[in-house]
Amino acid sequence: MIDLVWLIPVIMAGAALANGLGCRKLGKIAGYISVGAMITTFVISCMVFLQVRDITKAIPHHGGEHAAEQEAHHGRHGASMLAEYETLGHEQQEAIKAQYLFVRADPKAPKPYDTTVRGGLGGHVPLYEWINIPGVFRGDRPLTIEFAFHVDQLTSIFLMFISFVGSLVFIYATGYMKEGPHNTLDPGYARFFSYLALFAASMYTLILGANFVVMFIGWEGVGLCSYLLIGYYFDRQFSAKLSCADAGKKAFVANRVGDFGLMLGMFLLFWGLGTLDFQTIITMLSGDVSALPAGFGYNGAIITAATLLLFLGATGKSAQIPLFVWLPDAMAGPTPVSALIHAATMVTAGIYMLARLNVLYMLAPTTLVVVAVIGGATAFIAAFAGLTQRGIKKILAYSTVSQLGYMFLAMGVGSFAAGIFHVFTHAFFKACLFLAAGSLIHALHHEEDVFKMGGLAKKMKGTAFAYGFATLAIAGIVPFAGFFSKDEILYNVYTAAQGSNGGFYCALWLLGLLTALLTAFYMGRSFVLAFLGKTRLQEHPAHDAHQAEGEDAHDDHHHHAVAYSEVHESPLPIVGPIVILGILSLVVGWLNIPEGLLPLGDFNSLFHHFLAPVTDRGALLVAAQQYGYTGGAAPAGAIVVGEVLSNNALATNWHGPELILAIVSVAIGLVGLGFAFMLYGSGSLAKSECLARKPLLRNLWNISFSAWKWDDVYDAIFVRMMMTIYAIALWFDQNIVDGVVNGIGLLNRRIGIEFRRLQNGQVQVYGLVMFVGVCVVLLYFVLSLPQALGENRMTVTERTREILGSKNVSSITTKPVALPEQPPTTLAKH
Amino acid sequence: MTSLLQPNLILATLLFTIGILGVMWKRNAIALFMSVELMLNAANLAFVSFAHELGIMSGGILVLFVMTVAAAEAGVGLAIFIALFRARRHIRVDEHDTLHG
Amino acid sequence: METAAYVPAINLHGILPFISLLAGGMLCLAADAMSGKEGSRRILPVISFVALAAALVSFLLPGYPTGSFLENTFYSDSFSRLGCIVILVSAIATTLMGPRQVIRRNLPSGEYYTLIVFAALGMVLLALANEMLSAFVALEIMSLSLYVLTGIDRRSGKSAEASFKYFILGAFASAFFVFGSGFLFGSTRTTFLADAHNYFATRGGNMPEGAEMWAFIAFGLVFVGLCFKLSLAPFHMWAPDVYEGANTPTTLYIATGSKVAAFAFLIHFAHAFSSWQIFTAPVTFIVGLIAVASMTWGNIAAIVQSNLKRMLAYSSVAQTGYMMIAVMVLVALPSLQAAGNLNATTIANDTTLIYNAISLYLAGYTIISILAFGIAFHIGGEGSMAAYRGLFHRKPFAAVGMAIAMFSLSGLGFLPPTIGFIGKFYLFKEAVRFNMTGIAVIGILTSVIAAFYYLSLIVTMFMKAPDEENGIELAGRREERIAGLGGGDAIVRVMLATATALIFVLGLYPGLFTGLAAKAVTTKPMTTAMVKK
Amino acid sequence: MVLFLYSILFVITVALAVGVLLNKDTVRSAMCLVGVMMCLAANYLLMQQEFVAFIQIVVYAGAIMVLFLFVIMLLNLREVEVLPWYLRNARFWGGVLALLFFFVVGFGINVFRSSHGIPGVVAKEQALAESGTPEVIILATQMMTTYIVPFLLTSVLLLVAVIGAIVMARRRDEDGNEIVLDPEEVDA
Repeated sequence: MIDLVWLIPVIMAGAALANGLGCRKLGKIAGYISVGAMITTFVISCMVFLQVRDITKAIPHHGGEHAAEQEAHHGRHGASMLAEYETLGHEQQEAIKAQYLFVRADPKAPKPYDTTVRGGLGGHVPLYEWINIPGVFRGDRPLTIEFAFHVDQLTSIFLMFISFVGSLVFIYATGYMKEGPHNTLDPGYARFFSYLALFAASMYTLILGANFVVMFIGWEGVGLCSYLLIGYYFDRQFSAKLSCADAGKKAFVANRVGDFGLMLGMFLLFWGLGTLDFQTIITMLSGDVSALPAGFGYNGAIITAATLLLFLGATGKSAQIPLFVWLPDAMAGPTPVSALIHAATMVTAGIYMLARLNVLYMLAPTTLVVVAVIGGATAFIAAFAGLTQRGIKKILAYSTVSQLGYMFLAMGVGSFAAGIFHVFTHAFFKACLFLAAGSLIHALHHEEDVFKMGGLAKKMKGTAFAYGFATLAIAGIVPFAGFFSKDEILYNVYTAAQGSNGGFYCALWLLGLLTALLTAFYMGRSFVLAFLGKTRLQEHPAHDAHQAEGEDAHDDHHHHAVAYSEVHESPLPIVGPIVILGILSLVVGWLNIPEGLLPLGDFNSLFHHFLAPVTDRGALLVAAQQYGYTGGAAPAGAIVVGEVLSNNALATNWHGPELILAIVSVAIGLVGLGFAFMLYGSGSLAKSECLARKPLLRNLWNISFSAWKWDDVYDAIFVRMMMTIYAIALWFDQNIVDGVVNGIGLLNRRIGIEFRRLQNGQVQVYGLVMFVGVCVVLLYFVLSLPQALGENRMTVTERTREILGSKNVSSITTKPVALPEQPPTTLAKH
Repeated sequence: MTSLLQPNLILATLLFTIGILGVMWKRNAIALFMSVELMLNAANLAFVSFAHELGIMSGGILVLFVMTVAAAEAGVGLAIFIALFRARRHIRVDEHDTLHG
Repeated sequence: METAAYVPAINLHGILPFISLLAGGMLCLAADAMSGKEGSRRILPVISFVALAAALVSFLLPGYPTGSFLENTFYSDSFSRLGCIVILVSAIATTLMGPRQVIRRNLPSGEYYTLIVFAALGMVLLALANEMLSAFVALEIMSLSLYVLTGIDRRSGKSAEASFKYFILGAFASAFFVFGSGFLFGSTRTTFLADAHNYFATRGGNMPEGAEMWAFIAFGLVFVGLCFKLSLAPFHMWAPDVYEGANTPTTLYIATGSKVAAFAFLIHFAHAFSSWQIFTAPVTFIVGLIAVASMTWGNIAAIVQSNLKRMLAYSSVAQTGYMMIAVMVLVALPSLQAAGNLNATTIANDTTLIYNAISLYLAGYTIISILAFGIAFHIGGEGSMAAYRGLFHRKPFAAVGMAIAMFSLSGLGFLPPTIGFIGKFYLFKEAVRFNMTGIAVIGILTSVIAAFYYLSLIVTMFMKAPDEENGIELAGRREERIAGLGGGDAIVRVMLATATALIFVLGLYPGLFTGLAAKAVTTKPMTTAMVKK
Repeated sequence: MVLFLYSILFVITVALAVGVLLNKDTVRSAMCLVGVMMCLAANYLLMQQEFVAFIQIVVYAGAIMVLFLFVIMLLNLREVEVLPWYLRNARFWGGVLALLFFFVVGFGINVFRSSHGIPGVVAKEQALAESGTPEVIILATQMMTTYIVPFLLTSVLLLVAVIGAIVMARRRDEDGNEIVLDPEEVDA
């Protein structure tokens, strides 16, 4: 099945094409096509996943029973373990080194987890050689770019949840994209599903790509589709300032900035290593260090620069500081789009890339610090902004940014698997939240303000139930998915704080805890405001509303208040996916229960064990290098060494703090939720308004509501500052550059206008110009002939003289030259 | 016998040049097209004289083809002139400059 | 003679496309005569489509002959065969747009489709021709059909004027072609290019004096005639006017089919001379000069255009200029080989690579043109820019398609990669590979200039508000509505979507096309054994 | 003798060609062109190409030129050409370039000094010629063998020409209505 993985993007692209072709004619079928395609890809993804799982299981563990056992019992690797290792006594360290030497001395050392090395798993799916340039760039090194996909554990996990969540979202969209009292299809129904399918195809390409270029195709495709989808209602106004089309543009531009960084990073890597293939890069970096170009070692300058640039790309796609501004405005798209973008796709791209390149990032500790800081700061800032928002989708948008911050925080401390696990759980509960919000909005006819809702739990039981589950999950309450993933991130940050730079990581940890509190609060707030307490909707429909409905039936995006008694649960295609996702936001966390909380034997840390071959490579490599490994014959040997080191380091792992930390974070979550319930539980807004009147809180409220005035800051930076720079540049331009650069542009136009004048419509002028060309061609040919003939032939003047001098020419004969045998042209064959 | 190749080629070139001049100078589309015919005739002449010089008796074959093509071109071309004349009431080539720029 | 009857060696498969096209054209005429106006409007597109498709299929069938066939008159190599395929694709695109065009302007459908099919016949013949007289006749079949197709809209004075200009200049250019053929005959004693090739190969270093000069003049004159068909600067002056005046399907046809045909023949023609060593340097220079002239002139003049079809005309001038880069490399190969820069064993391989680059570029150019002209046709408006203001807000798919076409034409369609980008990339790559960095740099610089007008169209479509008065009710839409033309619409849409998909598919997987070229036996390498001077 | 005849012919041909160029009256131009064609026919006769000469007169001078004259008369185009000022510049440069062209090509036309040697095919033909086979038979043989393909193609060409001429010259469309310009284009 792995070899057929290319089917996945192709199927989606086919669906996109079919829908694009059929356009309006298809009607409902458009939705079915896309949903069908998506479910098909889900099935394929499942099969791929199962196969990958079987292969992972079948790989023999190295280092005997002991190591395998240990391996099974811990879930955490990386910098945190390295930190733990530092604390070991001298004797223990020596013992580990001895073991390391032993492993290294054994030439037949098994190659565990060689699955990620090209060919090991058969996970490399080359389709064809795409670009092959023999020895033009970088001396004689050929540039070869394969169009290839790559399947490993990381990919298969991503495939699974993207296709699953995606399928549910697609199903949901078939219900959601109907409007008005008669459930008429949205006029752009087919177009919408075409975009959606294309979006999924791009996302699949992104995660399947075996090298930067293929990944970048998907990366750009996702950007393009997000532009199209966010700007889907291009004729509507999104907010006072922005139209939906503008929101699309904003997303596009912010992403372009990031892409610029990504491209520079790519070029830098290519310049240094001469390849863009992920596995080759990773193999090279984990190979002989001395063979690498300068700047590619541990904490090398180039690798740091490249990873930073790549991270800039990730901040664009995954909405981190400084490029997160587009995400809240991405709400302008239809709700299924928001769910898709925020939960399973697009924003996870940055996380994915970091995890994919964890070897690079582990080799660049400086970058990791930046990643951690950006992640932590984004998590906090976005959570703070989420506190006071009124639009339900806005709240969710900021919560996404915040959760993404968590993920980057996890990666910043070197626990990539934890980051991925949070992506995974987040995909479920965030999709659930968005879809439930969409259900609300749908039921309330485009009312998004939570202050105008309330008491809806009675009317919309399914939605409320799912939203509640997801809220508990995101708040980190104990058996729910979010608890396991978030707690693990915090735990990893905490362990990082035990090593060097403890204070710094400790601060990050505290920030994380604070964010958790805020998260619980604002999510609780949104739930309470929307579903509990007394309703703030009108109790009964007003008369004019009835009339309006009759008259404005076609005007589907027109807001008109819905009375409480009119609200009813959304239809099955909408509620079904929500409820499924709600239940899943309870259970998916159980895939990765740490032993420290609940010893379950083999069932502990399933997720991590599965991912470890990919995500822990970097950590293992660094660990190995730290203790003298400088590369050797088998790159996999390095991994073995690191593995052994880490396992030994973990032998002393103490699970004490894990439990305590878990209790702390659950407590924090409960406090946040409780506070929200206290403040808003009654259904009236009086308490909160009362609080908001206090000066300090008022100011904070302002900061939060305006999202730290981030847009204004951008205005200041990019508009005002740029205006100043522009003024200077303008002066420079007008006075100095004008003559040169602008002049060329003007010259082009000027010449263009001259050409236009020449093209005056008179056929004879055309003939004349043509004839000029004829004369030039012939003149050149005639003049170049003597030169071409060489010196031993007559010169031009001689020739001329001879022409003029000769009269009776045909009498001069030269020796006839034997003619070649040529394919007879005529009747000679008879 | 004296070879007529060189003078004939000169003559052909001269006729060809005159044809080109006609294309560039004539205002009446039909007269202009007659100049093109002159050019084709010049090509014929060159071909025949080459063939004669080379002793290839069938050199006239090109003439037949060029003639056919010329006839076909004349048919279509004159029809186009008629169509243009019907549309614009004249066929002065330099005054048809609606399409320009 | 020994035998009573002369039996030419006929390869039936080789002439199958000709037969199919000829039969198609005749059937069109017959069907038109037998059915009424409405009937022929329905039947003829089908007949011509079937004929063209049959011809296309017979080219694609595995057994299509390679090498000389039909009395050495034609030479089929992978490049010319791919050229034929491209030509037929463009002819099919033209046919598919036919029904709407016929209704829009109330054209005589019988002649319209017949001429499309016959023009395709002429193009295919020209692309395969390896003999000057056949080439000339084929060129004229193609040209006459296109002159008439250009002027077939008798209700439009512009159409008549365009036809008139095309005809005058075309006849002028073919006179050069004939004169050149005469000189080729004079210097090599044959009108068969294979024989000429042999002649140059064996006697190239020891030609009778005078014959050398005639050969030079012959090449110059024929080359000029072909440059006209290829609309290379400065022989392109007709192109903008004709593109503007002709109906859009015909414009597409002229811009793609006739160019590809002339290009394929140019390759055959240049190949005849390629065995003549002293010839390569001047030709390389002239071809390079014309390439540079076309790239700069085309792109710069396109900037100031206010009519889309004119803009595309200039852009196509520039695009052909880019193609000439590859021709330049191709003709320079033997001299590079002679200078010891290349080794003889790799030269066939190198030639194949260059042919691949050209065929990819040609195919890409054709597909993109089909998309661009097809959308211009689809939305109506005949090229006026007013129709494109804020197009995204009225017809998002059309606008996105046009944007893709523009991105692709500009070669900016970097990621996701489009055929336009890959095509240019391969061309420049070949130029750089053979140390012709200068012309590649000029190519890239002019592409940058070109990006300006391509992008400004995109800005017009996406950023500007629609011009309600001029933009909405476009030319010809009313007639179509009256005729209740739904079916034609869908077909055109399918065609456009296919073109869009192909732009990306071939961009992602150029091997799909070049692989076809590689499979199709060997392309003639542009060299043979040299005769020492 | 031949050379003398030829010289006269040369002068007359050029004079008539110049007449085609300079005559302001289109009909006179056409008559001059007919004269040029006659002269060329005479030239062919000097080269023993009797059949070609005959065809030249019958088809070219006879048929094609009559077509020209017919159209001139049909459209009543016997107007005197007066060159507008804006064409003069182009005319001047056209003249200069034509001169250049003539010298370039004229220079290129060198003496033909070597006997080429006749390739097998042609040798056979020459043998035919020497055996007294009439030129027309040689032509016909070639037409039916070597050049059979272009010969067949001319039929298609003529068919295309007929179709084209009918389309472009007809007065009424398929419905029998007079073809008139679109209203918005009448002014143009």
